[in-house]
Amino acid sequence: MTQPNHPDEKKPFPWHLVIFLAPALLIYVTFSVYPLLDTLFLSLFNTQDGNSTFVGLQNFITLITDDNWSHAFWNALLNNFMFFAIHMVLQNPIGLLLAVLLSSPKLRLSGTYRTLIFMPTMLSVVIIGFVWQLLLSPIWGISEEFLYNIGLGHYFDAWLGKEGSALITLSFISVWQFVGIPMMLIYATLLNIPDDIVDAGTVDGANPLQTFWYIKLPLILPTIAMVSILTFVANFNAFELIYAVKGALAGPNFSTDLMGTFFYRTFFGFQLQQGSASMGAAVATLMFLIILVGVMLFLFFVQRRIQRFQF
Amino acid sequence: MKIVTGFLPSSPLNVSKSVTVHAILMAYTVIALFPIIVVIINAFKTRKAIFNDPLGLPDSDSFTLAGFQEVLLRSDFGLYSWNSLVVTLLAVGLVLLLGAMAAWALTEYKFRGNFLIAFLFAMGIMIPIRLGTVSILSLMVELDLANTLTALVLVYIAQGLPLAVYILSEFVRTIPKELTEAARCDAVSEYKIFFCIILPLLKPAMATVAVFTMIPIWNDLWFPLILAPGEETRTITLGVQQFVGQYVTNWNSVLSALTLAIVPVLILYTIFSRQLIRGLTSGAVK
Amino acid sequence: AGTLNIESWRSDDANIWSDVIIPAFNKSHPDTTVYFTPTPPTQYNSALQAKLQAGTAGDLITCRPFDTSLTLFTSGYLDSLNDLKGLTEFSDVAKSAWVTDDGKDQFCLPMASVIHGFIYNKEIFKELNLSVPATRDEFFSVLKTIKSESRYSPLAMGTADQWESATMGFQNIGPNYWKGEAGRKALLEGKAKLTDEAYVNTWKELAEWKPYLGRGFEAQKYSDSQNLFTLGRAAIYPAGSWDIQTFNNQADFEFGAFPPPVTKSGDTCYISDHTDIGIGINANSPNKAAAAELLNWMASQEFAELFANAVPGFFPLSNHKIAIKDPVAQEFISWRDSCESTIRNSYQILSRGTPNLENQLWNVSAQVINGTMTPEAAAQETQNGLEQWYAPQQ
Amino acid sequence: MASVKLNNIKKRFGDVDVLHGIDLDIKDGEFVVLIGESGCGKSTLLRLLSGLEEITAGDLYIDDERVNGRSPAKRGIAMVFQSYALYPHMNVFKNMAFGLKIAGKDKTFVNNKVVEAAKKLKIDHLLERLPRELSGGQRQRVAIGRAIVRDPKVFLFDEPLSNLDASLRVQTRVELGKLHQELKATVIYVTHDQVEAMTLGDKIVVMNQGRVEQVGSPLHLYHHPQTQFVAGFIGSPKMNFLNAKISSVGKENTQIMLESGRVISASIDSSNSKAGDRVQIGLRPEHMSLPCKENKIEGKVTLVEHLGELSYLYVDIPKEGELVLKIDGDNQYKAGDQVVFGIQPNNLYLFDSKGNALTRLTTSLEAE
Amino acid sequence: MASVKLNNIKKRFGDVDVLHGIDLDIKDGEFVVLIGESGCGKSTLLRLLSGLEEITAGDLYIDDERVNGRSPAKRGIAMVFQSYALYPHMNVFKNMAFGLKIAGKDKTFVNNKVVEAAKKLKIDHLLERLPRELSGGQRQRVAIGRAIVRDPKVFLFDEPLSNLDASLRVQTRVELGKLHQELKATVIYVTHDQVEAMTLGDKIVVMNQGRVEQVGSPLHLYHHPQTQFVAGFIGSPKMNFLNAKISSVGKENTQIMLESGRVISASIDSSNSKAGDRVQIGLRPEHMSLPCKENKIEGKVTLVEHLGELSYLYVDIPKEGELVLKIDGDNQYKAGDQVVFGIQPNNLYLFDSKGNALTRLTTSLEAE
Ligand SMILES: Nc1ncnc2c1ncn2[C@@H]1O[C@H](COP(=O)(O)OP(=O)(O)OP(=O)(O)O)[C@@H](O)[C@H]1O
Ligand SMILES: Nc1ncnc2c1ncn2[C@@H]1O[C@H](COP(=O)(O)OP(=O)(O)OP(=O)(O)O)[C@@H](O)[C@H]1O
Ligand SMILES: [Mg+2]
Ligand SMILES: [Mg+2]
Repeated sequence: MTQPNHPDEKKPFPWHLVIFLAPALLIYVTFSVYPLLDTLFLSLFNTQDGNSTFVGLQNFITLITDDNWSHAFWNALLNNFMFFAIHMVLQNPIGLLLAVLLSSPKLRLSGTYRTLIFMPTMLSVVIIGFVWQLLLSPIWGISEEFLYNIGLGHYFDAWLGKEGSALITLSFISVWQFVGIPMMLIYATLLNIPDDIVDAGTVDGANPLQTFWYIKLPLILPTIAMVSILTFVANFNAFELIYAVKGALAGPNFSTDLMGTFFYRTFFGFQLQQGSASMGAAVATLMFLIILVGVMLFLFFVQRRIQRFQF
Repeated sequence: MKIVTGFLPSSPLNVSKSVTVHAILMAYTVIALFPIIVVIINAFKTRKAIFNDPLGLPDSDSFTLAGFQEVLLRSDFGLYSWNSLVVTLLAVGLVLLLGAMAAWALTEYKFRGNFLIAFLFAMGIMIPIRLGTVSILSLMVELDLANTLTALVLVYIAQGLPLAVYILSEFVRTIPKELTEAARCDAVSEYKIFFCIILPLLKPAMATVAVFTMIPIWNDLWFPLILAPGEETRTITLGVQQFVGQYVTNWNSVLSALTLAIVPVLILYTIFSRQLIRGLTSGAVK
Repeated sequence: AGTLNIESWRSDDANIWSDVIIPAFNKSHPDTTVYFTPTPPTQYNSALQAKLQAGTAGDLITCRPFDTSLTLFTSGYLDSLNDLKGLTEFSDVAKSAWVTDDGKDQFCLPMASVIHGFIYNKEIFKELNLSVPATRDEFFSVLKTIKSESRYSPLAMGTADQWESATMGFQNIGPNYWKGEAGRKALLEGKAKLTDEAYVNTWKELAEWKPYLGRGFEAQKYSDSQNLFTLGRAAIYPAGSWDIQTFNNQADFEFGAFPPPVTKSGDTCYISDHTDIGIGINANSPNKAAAAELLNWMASQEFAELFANAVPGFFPLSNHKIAIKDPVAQEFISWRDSCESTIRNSYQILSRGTPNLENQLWNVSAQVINGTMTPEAAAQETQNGLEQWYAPQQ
Repeated sequence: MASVKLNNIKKRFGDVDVLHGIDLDIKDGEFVVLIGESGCGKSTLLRLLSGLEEITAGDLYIDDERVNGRSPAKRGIAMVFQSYALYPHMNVFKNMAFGLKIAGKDKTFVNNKVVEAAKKLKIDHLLERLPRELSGGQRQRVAIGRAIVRDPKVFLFDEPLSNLDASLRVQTRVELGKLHQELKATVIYVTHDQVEAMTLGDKIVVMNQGRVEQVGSPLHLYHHPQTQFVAGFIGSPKMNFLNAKISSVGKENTQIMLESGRVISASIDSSNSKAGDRVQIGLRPEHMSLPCKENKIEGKVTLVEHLGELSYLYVDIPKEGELVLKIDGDNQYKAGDQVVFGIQPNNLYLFDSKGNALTRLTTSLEAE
Repeated sequence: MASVKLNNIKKRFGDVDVLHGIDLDIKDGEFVVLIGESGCGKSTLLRLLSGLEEITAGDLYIDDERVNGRSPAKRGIAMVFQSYALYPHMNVFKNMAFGLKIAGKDKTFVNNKVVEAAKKLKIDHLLERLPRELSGGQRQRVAIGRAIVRDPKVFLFDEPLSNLDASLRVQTRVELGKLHQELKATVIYVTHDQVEAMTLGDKIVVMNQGRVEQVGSPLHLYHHPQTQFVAGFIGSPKMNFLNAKISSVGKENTQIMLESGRVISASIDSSNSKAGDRVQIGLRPEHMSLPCKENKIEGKVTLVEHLGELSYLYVDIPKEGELVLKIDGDNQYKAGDQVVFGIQPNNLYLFDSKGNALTRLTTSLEAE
């Protein structure tokens, strides 16, 4: 809303505006916007051999066409989509299910469940990565023993070590860690649905399943859409878990390589491989563009169709 | 949320329904907690016992505090925790304050550039600040802030602001504008309006922002490593990570270190969690 | 005088530095305060690079061998040490990992080398009545016997971290195939190819290891392997000599070591005696004089003896005669006399381009052991990689 | 349509008894209004009837069938909520059709039903709109339409007009009255607006703290409130109460002494009381006449509210308190004036110290 | 206290003209009510007066000082919002004291002021409570208290009672009236409840789509509405309108023919019209008498609403439309009855085709 201004008296300079905005803007621009732009800018240069020369889009062309680079790039991108797909298929539905259960009327202990289930989300990847490696380790044998106990022992395998299963396993771990976020957000939306509307559905003869499907679900769709976009952004920025568990080489045979790890290797190098700031910046720029395009597509095709409802 | 029923709902249909709900939630709670509990249990066991009976509780034979001793003697865990606490609290506090101020300015006042600034902040949600590491580091060096906690705090503020501004703006919109108008009629200055009226009303939203900002800051490994790896400025996550690297085979020390690192974050979480759901349900993140 | 910070990836050694080495140095140099500030190995390179670029790195930089450090030097982050008098204590071979290609500039002081071989659990060997294998056939028959007992894993190694496959596997047994330095030089000069029999056979042998590795070795990490061995659950451990120190701390049984077995008894044996750690001076250090003093001290007999015994398994590269007390370490160093030494073949020059040979070796070696790639394919892929950028191989 | 019978219905939430045994007989086609102060349990009772809340004790019969445990869907009831509770994501048509669709009804059948109901409620041009695109009154009608299409045996309304503004409330109230005449449905209607209760109800149930205080036709409650609570609830502005003492008892006439010592007479049977009992006199604002003959009282006007055809006079009676008078609009009183007014003995109400009414003598008109 | 003068005040939001030149003179101590349909610009006008919104054109004087550009703080006004706008995190005391505290007033001064105001409003026992612990009526009083303590020259009220329930609204309205008598403050009061307007206002300003339709005392508006809009707005239930034609003009008496051909006479000056002009007759529900002499009309009762002392009769007049009658409660009409009623010629209103009223003959009482 407008601060009323008064043409008759001299309009004073809006100092309060400056004071409210400047600190945040200053810190944000200095320590985030500027460094990011600086880095993205780097992608137009070649910094190898110590001095930097302007090369235009050459780095991007190399990245996409040169076999050495493009192979790794497409592989990482594909894996990243896979990673995202698994989150969409698992994390959000599980979050939804938990949120729905948590919001059941008159549920006792719901606060306790909520807090406990949110716990993994609070922990650092260092801890998460280490713990799950232990649990899934064939040497320690916790998972194996557990599976034997429920009669599925022979299905056990060194999941984290197999090309076919490593990425999926890591995705599961990530889902396990972050399921609390969709859960919380959806739960909050569910709490906001007025009881009356649900009661009206009940009186209209809808059973709980129908109530969920026809009434609650459409009303939490906007939240689910928001959660999806957050998941997308987070997944395409993902790095820590892979790095903590599989290292920067994202083995076996790059089967767990994501854009994040690919960027890391390129930018900082790895073991005997030298890092290249300019190529790294090019990867970063591409990551940024992918996320931007993804978000835009989403806003354009999905968000527009979803209406928010006032109760 | 009203809890109104007696211990058992009276109709059999309801009983079976609520048993199912509890069963599923309980099962998932176990899944969520099991790994954490395994870590904690084993932190109190000898190395042999960890291997031979990973799920067993420590008994008189296997119980040991050696891991904790090692951790507390071999590394300055107190200092690390303190550093983490200082950095996290300062950064979260400033993110909240500056974020709220910016969110207020962006939603309450119309001025040229309003949209542009809001958009600039929104972009920050999408791009990981880590991409700018090298520039950030050079900047910190120029400002003579390398290896200081200040550097970390500044970067974390920059990292946390976009989401904070976004969430808080949404929330500021839900504050009835009559409140500010009433205050303006009362001759209250714009600053006082913000600090005496808006800020107290933003509390639940701030709890939400605090939790979402705190998690990545507390757990961050990257910037402490790059910006402040010195012994004096080491944070707890970095400390643990180095400890894990250093004692990678000494599992009961590692597990003890992990256990020690879990504790503070849980304390912080419990401080905020009560307000969290209030913040979420009062419309900030919808 | 002043304060010195040492950058290192050897977080394992943090206690030794603070408890033993620094106090010893301070005896002769009481007014220099030294901090040993390690970064975990996996993050060392990137963190160091970032810090160097920003000018916040420590005064002394622990040097990876060859190109990694060479780049630091050519980028101007490391000082030339040509004038350092301590350097005279080292042979040219020892210094070779840290000189420019033209041999003009020395930029790091050699600190230690590591030797590859196998460490075995003496109690298990005794229990199963096994003797130490000298030839490949003996090696595999020992493995077979252990496996048939089935109580123990014959070999403690995993492929999850990948580097073990390359370092403890390929570089460990390989020199016997490609005849040490001769093979390595031939590769450098373009006279040999990675598709040659020697290399393919190395991978073939690695592929044969698979049945003798523990269940789920694909997800087994380095620390898992160490634990398996020290807990007495595995009989043989493809080792780097640096493991001795860990094992001394954690194993409550006697263990011994043997070099990589040869084809038939009497063959010359080759070992990987890899120049692994050097130390240089940060070109931007405000305290170069003190740094140089520390380096000179590190070239001394005193340091060599301290270091070798404090960190058994890291063998000083200086010319001083020193007594190593640890029996297993003694065993390792004794191979220097009985066998021909060489260094890892991917380290010098060959990992300069894209794709990077070392990284490729990690990847393909792990895959060969996992059984997801044939030895021939591994050879072909690495050779192709090399041919893409390395002129002598084109 | 159906009859509804409540037999000692009780409800407790946790430790709190909210309804303490409600007995009620509702005839087929009757329009019953539940009225009472906020929190007295009106909504709770409605929710018990609908099956949304479980009955703690007692029996509920719809059409002579005990339906205690039955699910809402199977009770043949429809409910209109105070907030309307329209599904915000469905348009008007879908909102109205939802119940039928869930019941698996045939498409053309649903269509006909909805269109028919919409026509009846004059919302057939709004069928495509979403609830948020409707005005309050329109939403209200959609909510009723949603109830109608299901041909329920009993309609339950929970303060359906309280979210409308004054003029719309009047208009919708009239429409509701007509709709009831047309549908001849059994309706149970909760409100705390006494005008709604008076105008709509065939029968009014006055509730007080989880109990039924009195049941009766609107006029019966107006003329013969059993308790002071009911008397105060029915009529607007509220009945005036003054403290008094019985000075002489009688079967046809009672003399009452006010605090100031004034004595007035009332056509009330006080044969069960005795002289000296503390009582409260009830005076309806509309019953006090200014040119007066009997029971004269004088006081000073403190405020006059002119509403056009009538005015409210706020009169301060020394030593008694303040009374409200509702008088003809053609007057020129203003604050400060001294007035004398009176009240006919048969227009007086009397309540004993427990709040129970003393029997008034019945005039022929009020007999029914 | 202060006078307020509006001189051709205009407001436009972007492209939309919301106020089209408002002229208004408000005397010191006057209670002025702004009334009009939703969206007609009442709140906007209030916000212009308070300084929360900028005046597009025209002059605003408070106490003969032009204050157009002045900030809200410096105008000496206090505003009470429809939603009360209490600071939810401050208790009642702090809410009331906030403005004074900010102004740097001395602590005991603030204390006295607040306690005094709280006593006046009977909320002195609530000073420690938070707004959410208060009932609607109490909140309302706190909001007023917050305004009072600042001793403003002008009070601005924006529908302060619309969030209260019916009985509380009546009660608070009375209190507001008394408060005004006591404070003798200048009050500008927005509402769309005509009862509030009639009872509270010294002067009522009827607004219609951004224009002032008529200004006058409540009774003047009731008896002499200048337009059909005003006539329909003042009075409850609403005035009935019927289509008609003038059949013979006259200075004292006009004959009007209804659609059905009935002719009725009205004490209205139609000398400016001519026979055959289309007009609308206005009949107030309270003016139609059942035992009648003149202007007889007959119809069928469709609905009766009994409110105790009075009843509303909804009567369908063949070929004319439906009328509402407000009659005495002592009646036994029911739906379906045939009734004949009449209306006195001097109770009729007449509006020409543009909605302007034809002059009614004034009775002595309505003179003022
Ligand atoms: N789910 C519940 N749990 C506990 N107490 C409840 C519950 N629902 C209602 N109550 C209590 O029961 C009493 C009656 O509530 P109810 O909603 O029936 O009142 P009401 O007459 O409808 O009031 P209103 O006119 O304000 O709507 C109140 O004291 C209320 O606090
Ligand atoms: N800030 C604004 N921008 C654009 N139009 C506005 C704004 N504020 C009000 N209007 C428009 O001005 C007109 C008058 O609004 P206002 O709020 O004054 O009506 P009101 O008479 O107070 O109505 P109500 O009785 O519903 O409160 C409306 O058509 C409204 O849409
Ligand atoms: Mg209710
Ligand atoms: Mg308004």
